[in-house]
Amino acid sequence: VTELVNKITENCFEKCLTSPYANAQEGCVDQCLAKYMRSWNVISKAYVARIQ
Amino acid sequence: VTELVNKITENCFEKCLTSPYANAQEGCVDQCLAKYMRSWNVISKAYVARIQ
Amino acid sequence: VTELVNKITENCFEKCLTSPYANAQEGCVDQCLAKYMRSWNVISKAYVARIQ
Amino acid sequence: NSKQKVQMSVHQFTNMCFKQCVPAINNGDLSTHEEQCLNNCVNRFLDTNIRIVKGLQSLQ
Amino acid sequence: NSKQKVQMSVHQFTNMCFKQCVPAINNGDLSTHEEQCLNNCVNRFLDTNIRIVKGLQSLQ
Amino acid sequence: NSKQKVQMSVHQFTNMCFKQCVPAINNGDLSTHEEQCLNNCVNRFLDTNIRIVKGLQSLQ
Repeated sequence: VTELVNKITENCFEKCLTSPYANAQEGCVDQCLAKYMRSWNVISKAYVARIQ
Repeated sequence: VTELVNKITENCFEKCLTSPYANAQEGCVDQCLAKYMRSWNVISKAYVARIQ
Repeated sequence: VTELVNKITENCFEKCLTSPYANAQEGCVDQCLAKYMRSWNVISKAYVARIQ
Repeated sequence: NSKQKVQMSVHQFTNMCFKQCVPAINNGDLSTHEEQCLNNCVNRFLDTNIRIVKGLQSLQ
Repeated sequence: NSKQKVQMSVHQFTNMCFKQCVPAINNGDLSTHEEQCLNNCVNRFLDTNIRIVKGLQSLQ
Repeated sequence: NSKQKVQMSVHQFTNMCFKQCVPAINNGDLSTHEEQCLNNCVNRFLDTNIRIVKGLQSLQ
């Protein structure tokens, strides 16, 4: 689960925050987390269907 | 050789395919593979010449 | 220290040199190294202050 | 083991395809277009991987 | 050990924040703006990390 | 061993220089310009590496 936390943090930091990083953008981070988890499920299903 | 396969796949996926990924672009992938192997040889020669 | 050398080399190569890489840009590389070391110190202080 | 390998691949593909298929965060849902793109992305990546492996084999 | 973990994190953050906060090399010093950006960058990254961890916990 | 280290470096340099020196795929050959760029890329990267190492040594 550490791997998942790291990848979500990096992706959502990159999508939600930009230089000079003055504000935390918590709403965007929450939505990004929800989108990432949904994406993880879509990819997981597609990959498992493919390799079976 | 796994390392090589992974790096070629990532590079050629990035060069040949773009979002929303509707088509496979097999011709581009084949040319990209050929270009990558040639590049590997050029880099290998240049690096070996340099460190000798 | 290998990790540090690698990351500085990658970052300063990326900031100072561009395709087709005709010239070495030694002045830029020296300034980039100085900037990177200063950045490392700023980040280090900020991170240590944060986790204490 | 094999279950862990599958998980690592899913992490790698999600990381890569999320960057490309979800350009902006405006809500927590996936649009139909984004979901289709994610599906295509993983399938096209696997197609590319297979084609590279076959191509390398034919060179030997 | 723990000191090594901190060093690896500092390496990772410097690598990431330097790319974003130091767009051009025109001298060896950091401007006030660049230094502020580096400070914000590491703090906002840690904020994001905490928020993701909490969000994942609340999903379980 | 040492042969494996050289191979890993060649993998790393090819990955990096291919991205920068081969912008578009229009056929399977390398143009003279692309080949020159690949040669320059690995040599300039090694120059940069040496300069960084020397610079860090002089700081100590």
